Amino acid sequence: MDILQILISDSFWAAAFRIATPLIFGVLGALICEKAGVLNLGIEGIFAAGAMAGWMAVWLGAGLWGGLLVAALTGGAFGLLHAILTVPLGLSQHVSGLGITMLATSLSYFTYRTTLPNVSSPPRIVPFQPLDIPVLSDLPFVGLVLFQQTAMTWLAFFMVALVWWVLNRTPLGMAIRAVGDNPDAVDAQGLSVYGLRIGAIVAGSALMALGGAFLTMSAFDAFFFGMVNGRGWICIALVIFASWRPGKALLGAVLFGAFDAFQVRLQTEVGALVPSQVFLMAPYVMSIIALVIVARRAEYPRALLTPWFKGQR
Amino acid sequence: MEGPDFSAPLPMTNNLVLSLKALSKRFGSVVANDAVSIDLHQGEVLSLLGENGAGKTTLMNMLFGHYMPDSGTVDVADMDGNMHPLTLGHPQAALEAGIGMVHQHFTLAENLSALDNILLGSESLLRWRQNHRAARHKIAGIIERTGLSAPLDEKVGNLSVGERQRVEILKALYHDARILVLDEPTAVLTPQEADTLFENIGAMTKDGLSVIFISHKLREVLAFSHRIAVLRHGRKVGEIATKDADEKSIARMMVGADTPVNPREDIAVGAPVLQLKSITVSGDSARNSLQDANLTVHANEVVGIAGVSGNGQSALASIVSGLAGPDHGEMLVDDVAITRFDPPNLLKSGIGRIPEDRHHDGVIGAMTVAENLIIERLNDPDVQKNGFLRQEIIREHAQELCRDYDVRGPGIDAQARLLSGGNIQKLILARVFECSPRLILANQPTRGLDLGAANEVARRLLEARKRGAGILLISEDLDEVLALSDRIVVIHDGQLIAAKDKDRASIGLMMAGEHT
Amino acid sequence: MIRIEPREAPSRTLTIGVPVASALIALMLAAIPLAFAGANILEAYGQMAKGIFGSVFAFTEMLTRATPLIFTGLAATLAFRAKLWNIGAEGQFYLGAMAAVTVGTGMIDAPSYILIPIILFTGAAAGAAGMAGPAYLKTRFGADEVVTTLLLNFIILIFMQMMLEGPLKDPMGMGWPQSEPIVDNGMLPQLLPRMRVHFGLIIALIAAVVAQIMLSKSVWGFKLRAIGENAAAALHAGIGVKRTLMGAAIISGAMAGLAGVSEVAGLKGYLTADLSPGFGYTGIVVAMLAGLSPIGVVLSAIFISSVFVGADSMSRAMGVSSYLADLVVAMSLISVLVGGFIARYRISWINKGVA
Amino acid sequence: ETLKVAGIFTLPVEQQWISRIHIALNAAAKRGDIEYVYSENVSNTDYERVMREYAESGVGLVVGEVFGLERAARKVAADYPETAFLMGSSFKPQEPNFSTFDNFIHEPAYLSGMVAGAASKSNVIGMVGGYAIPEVNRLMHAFMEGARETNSDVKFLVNFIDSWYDPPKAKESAFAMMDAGADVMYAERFGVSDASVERGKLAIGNVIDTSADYPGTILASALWHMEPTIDIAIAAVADGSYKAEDYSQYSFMAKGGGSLAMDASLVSADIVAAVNARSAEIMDGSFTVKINDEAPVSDN
Ligand SMILES: Nc1ncnc2c1ncn2[C@@H]1O[C@H](COP(=O)(O)OP(=O)(O)OP(=O)(O)O)[C@@H](O)[C@H]1O
Ligand SMILES: Nc1ncnc2c1ncn2[C@@H]1O[C@H](COP(=O)(O)OP(=O)(O)OP(=O)(O)O)[C@@H](O)[C@H]1O
Ligand SMILES: [Mg+2]
Ligand SMILES: [Mg+2]
Repeated sequence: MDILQILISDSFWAAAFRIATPLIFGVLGALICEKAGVLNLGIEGIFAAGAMAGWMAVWLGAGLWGGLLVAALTGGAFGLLHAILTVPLGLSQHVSGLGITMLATSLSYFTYRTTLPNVSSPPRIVPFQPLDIPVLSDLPFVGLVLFQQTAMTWLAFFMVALVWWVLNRTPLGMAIRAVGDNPDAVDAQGLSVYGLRIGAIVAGSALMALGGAFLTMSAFDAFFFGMVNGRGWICIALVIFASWRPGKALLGAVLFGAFDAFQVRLQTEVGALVPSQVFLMAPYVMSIIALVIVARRAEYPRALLTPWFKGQR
Repeated sequence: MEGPDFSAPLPMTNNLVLSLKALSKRFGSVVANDAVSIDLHQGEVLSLLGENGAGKTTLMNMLFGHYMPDSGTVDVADMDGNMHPLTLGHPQAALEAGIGMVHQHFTLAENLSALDNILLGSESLLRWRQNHRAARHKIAGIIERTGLSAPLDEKVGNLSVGERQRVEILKALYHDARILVLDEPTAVLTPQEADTLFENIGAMTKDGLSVIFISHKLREVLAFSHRIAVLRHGRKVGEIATKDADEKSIARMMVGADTPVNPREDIAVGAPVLQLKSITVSGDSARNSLQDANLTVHANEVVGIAGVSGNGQSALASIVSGLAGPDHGEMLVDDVAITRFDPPNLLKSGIGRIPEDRHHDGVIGAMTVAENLIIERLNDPDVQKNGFLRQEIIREHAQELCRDYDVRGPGIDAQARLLSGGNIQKLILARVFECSPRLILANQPTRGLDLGAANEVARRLLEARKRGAGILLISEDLDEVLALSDRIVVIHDGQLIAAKDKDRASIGLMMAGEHT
Repeated sequence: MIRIEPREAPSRTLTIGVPVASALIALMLAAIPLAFAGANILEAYGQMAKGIFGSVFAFTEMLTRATPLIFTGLAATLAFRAKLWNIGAEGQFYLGAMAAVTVGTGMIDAPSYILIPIILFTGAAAGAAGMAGPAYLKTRFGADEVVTTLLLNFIILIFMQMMLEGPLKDPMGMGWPQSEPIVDNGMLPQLLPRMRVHFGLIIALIAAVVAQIMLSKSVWGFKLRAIGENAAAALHAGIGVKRTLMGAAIISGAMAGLAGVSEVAGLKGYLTADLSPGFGYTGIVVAMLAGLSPIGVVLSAIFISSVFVGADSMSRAMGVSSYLADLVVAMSLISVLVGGFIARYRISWINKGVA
Repeated sequence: ETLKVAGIFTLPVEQQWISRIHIALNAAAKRGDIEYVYSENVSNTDYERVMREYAESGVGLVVGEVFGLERAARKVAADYPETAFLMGSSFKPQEPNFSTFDNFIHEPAYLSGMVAGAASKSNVIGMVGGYAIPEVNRLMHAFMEGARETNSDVKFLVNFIDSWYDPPKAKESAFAMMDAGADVMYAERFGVSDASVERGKLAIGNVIDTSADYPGTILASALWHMEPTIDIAIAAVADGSYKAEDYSQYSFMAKGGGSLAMDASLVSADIVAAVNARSAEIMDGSFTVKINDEAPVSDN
């Protein structure tokens, strides 16, 4: 297979979308938080918590959708903690975020280990299966690329559309964007800055947790330590790459997925000639290059990282 | 449009619509408001006066729910004219009671369109889509009634300050305000714009709107209000019907003493200190462009640049302060052509700058007053030795400057952000004048300052002129330009046109782009 | 409605009492997972104290673990003061370590007093280069440094693995991807016999003091703070913003690089791909806990290290999962953060409605 | 008093290599031979401290891996001559108390390769590894040798995912190889067998036996049994005869440290016979599987 053949093969693009799915959830979650003016570096830990909680809920009998709900609630809970620390208390968003990552990760691991002390390989669940929609999934190319993905990939697509709609077409979205630009504007119109920000962080964190849950409930069927493996951090990078737009977030995630899928294929093709690490690096290098190209046009939420206190100037 | 007659007293039979009762507020040790009571009647325009820091904004912020009063109550009339106590501390409650507020500092989200800013908070957050059509219809009605228009679909970030000001007002009116609070609404408007605004507002008062407006410009206070209330050091020190007031009496009420008038001596101008020759800057918009601009400023001369903001002033200021270079043309300081446009180089060639946005470009709020005073001369051996700051000398120097320039505040070791706007401006003046610059670029030097502070700035500028400096004064306040300048140049659409004489009306027309 | 106001002058009891109280609260929080795991809580606390102060060994171990955190904490402090968000200390750490093993494993034959400075310098330079890149991309193209430094962490880590399987690989390492050991002349001296604490700690302390003095007393520090607080005003006042930013980036990267040098030349002796258990990221926490004060970084590094070492040791003594250590660190971090807030601000509840 | 044994592992105990030690120690504890405690996910920086803490607390035998800190670990062992250390290591034992072991299951890996080579119809076998370290490399090479014995045309695709624990990523790597024609997968990491199940391909297990989780997919697995090593060490410590020794041999098939698990229902009878014959030769020492620690690369 030469490079071109790889790029036009349906299995390659199917892989790209699969790899992209958790990133889509994560980048949307991070985007919502940042649109409201709060950086959420808790994402890496929230991924782990979502992966652990969702999987464990299914294993305990909650069912797949029940598991997703549990994952989202878990993510939302950590989001709430981050929100309380950074919004009314106005503490450093960097530290709080990294603290949440530490807390969520270690709590998930500790809980897992304490609940299942004597397993040498974790119990497995029956994960989401590829949808196999009649007719559509038999279509050439798109059949495999899109219609044989699991329900979670479609949920991710739906979330992109939903988040786009909410942010651009609804009063709530306007309020969220405004609170990330100038909280005084929101306050002066009688809306609650705290309420909007806390709500956005909780919702965003719940989405992030779904990204984690994808790893244990769709991409794989069990929880492992360290399996998040930096995916959360990638999302933080992708948000900026996406200039805080949901559509571009989808694009960025799929692009990253494509880089990764391509990297694996190239490694097996020409792995003998080039050290494997060169391929592993590729997606990150490409992301930086892409960022440098789009950087000038990025439009920051102006109030990002700036806490706001009522009655203070 | 026919305005209301401010010379006639408002019939006292008009209903009371708002009553502030003994509102008090402290911030730490500062008593911002001390038992202030004010009444407002239907259709009345009340203007609230006071020096910087007198407590005007604080009072209005309590009315609107931004601040929670320490004590006191507010009663507001409902649609039927019955007075009810207002729930304090909640902007939402104030909005529902029909109070609209235009804040001293814009409260607009720059990433949203003007329309979305206006709509913000007016629709239920649970709606699945905005109702733009109904909103446009309603806004069109307001625009028709008031003559205030703004580009609704443009992002606020792309609007000029004047346009933003109008969006702010539309926003308040959109919420069906029956009581409108305007905190220094004209600080960034041209005289014509200000006049139009007040005429429009006057027209609305005939429909029952009641207005409180805060301003430092006595001219408009006298022309466009029924009643004047004055605050000093947080206390209400007087109330007077506008028809009984004049500039002098109000000033005395505000300051507690007569304010001196700045003497402006005639001096022969010296050699040119600044020459712009065919300078062209092609910015991303007219606001940031200059076309073939020629200008000379001599020693002992004040050249005033009059114009509506957004006509190229910022491009001009950027060039002269070295933040950007021109695309074409030449700039000479003392007959030496400038080749490198960067702030340190222009500082070295003797240009002192008073920036337009003093909080953003003028001071570093989180650093101390003393530190802000030396920020432009870090390489000076007086200030540093072997790369280390000479703290003792710096502090002494700061003490001295603060005394000389009357910079008042919590002291030289306090953060500069704690100073009031007027004192920040004095800090910048001290820093600039201390280096005895050949040329002073004074960009909107008195914007938002009270009478006393503005007088002080003017006095210092005239003093520098007398000493031999050339002064390039950029201001939207035509009265200020007229009062201080030896020559006036009008800026419009990136072009500089010399005014023939100091005639208010004809310059006003030139500012609007009509050549005579 | 909740009202938050800065305290005018925080009282002495508050400034001392609150950190102590928040540390105690953190310990109380730790009781929850301990109880969940079925351990005797009082005994656990005793074991934790023993793990930090129980012996000279325990105490020096705590200092050993604090050493790289002081460096990475300083790296974050110096960059963050200029509002340059360097999240890449982890990568710069490894660049420093790689440089150290490149020059320190026999390439140069020199006595200690020459070789050690060379190793320190190259390590610092490599770390500096690792941050200069993102700073350049930021000043030249406006590329956000949070992203570039974050992504560079991955790139550098992978690059290092490539080096460890290539040019840097120890031929005597039995195929394991690790570098050759640093020659004896290149190793930082131990401070106490039989203890791991090494000269890197002294360098870290000196670096903290120097950083403190430079920040508060030098023109360079002045410029750094100025651009961090208000870059527009600094630019207007004639401060070379880009230059200062590059300077901050270089010093910050150098500090992170020194962390790597100190770990490899002070402690481990050779480089493996798992030299750092996240020192770069923890450095950010250390710096922010210290309120971006260099001297404060020393204290907060010691705090974080104590909690970790103590809780880790306790988890073993109590037979509880060792993931407890990270959990207790995270909980302490959050309570200290909140505690610091309470010391600085007055929080009061005011009832709704008419006052 | 029962012997106290401590395990110190740099990764979680689910990791395949570590799980074999953990299981053997747990089994000994269950029998009542020892009292077993462990610390997992100990970073290299902390490892030395943990070793000392256990040694100080009176543990009789410390088991773990010191690949990342050979020198430091040996220093600790020298400081505590009363404590026995049994460590996964690439180097020689050190007198008087530091013994070494490693997963020398290249023999069953070779046998599993024979099964794989015969099973591949496309003549392409995919191998997904974590990191290219000797412990992984030697098994891959042995496996490849075995495959070439039964199928001289076979080609190998090799991929390292740079993580011990990222099953989704391992799965993607496996899918990529299947796209490139692989029909038998060498499942060094979790996730690879799952990919085989989803695509209806075959897989060869490694170190642990997961065939029950993937019925019909795992043809054979090269298994590592740490029980001989652990039990011998425990006995030696208990009777005071413990000394520095190379325990590697106890991972060999002949000592019961390695074995092949084969699903006879999926492998043709003649291959089963060939494998059994080879197995017997290995056991009696007439056939030696070469040890090659170099990083394997894809054939092209
Ligand atoms: N949020 C606040 N925190 C602390 N002090 C405040 C705050 N708001 C106002 N103050 C204090 O209240 C006093 C009154 O300020 P205010 O803004 O009401 O003055 P003002 O009359 O509006 O002045 P200006 O004419 O310049 O707008 C100030 O001197 C200041 O000390
Ligand atoms: N955040 C704050 N915290 C404490 N005191 C403040 C704060 N902001 C302002 N002040 C106080 O407010 C006083 C006046 O501030 P204020 O902003 O009202 O001045 P101003 O003249 O109205 O400026 P401007 O015209 O630019 O609004 C200062 O002397 C300072 O003590
Ligand atoms: Mg004010
Ligand atoms: Mg005011």
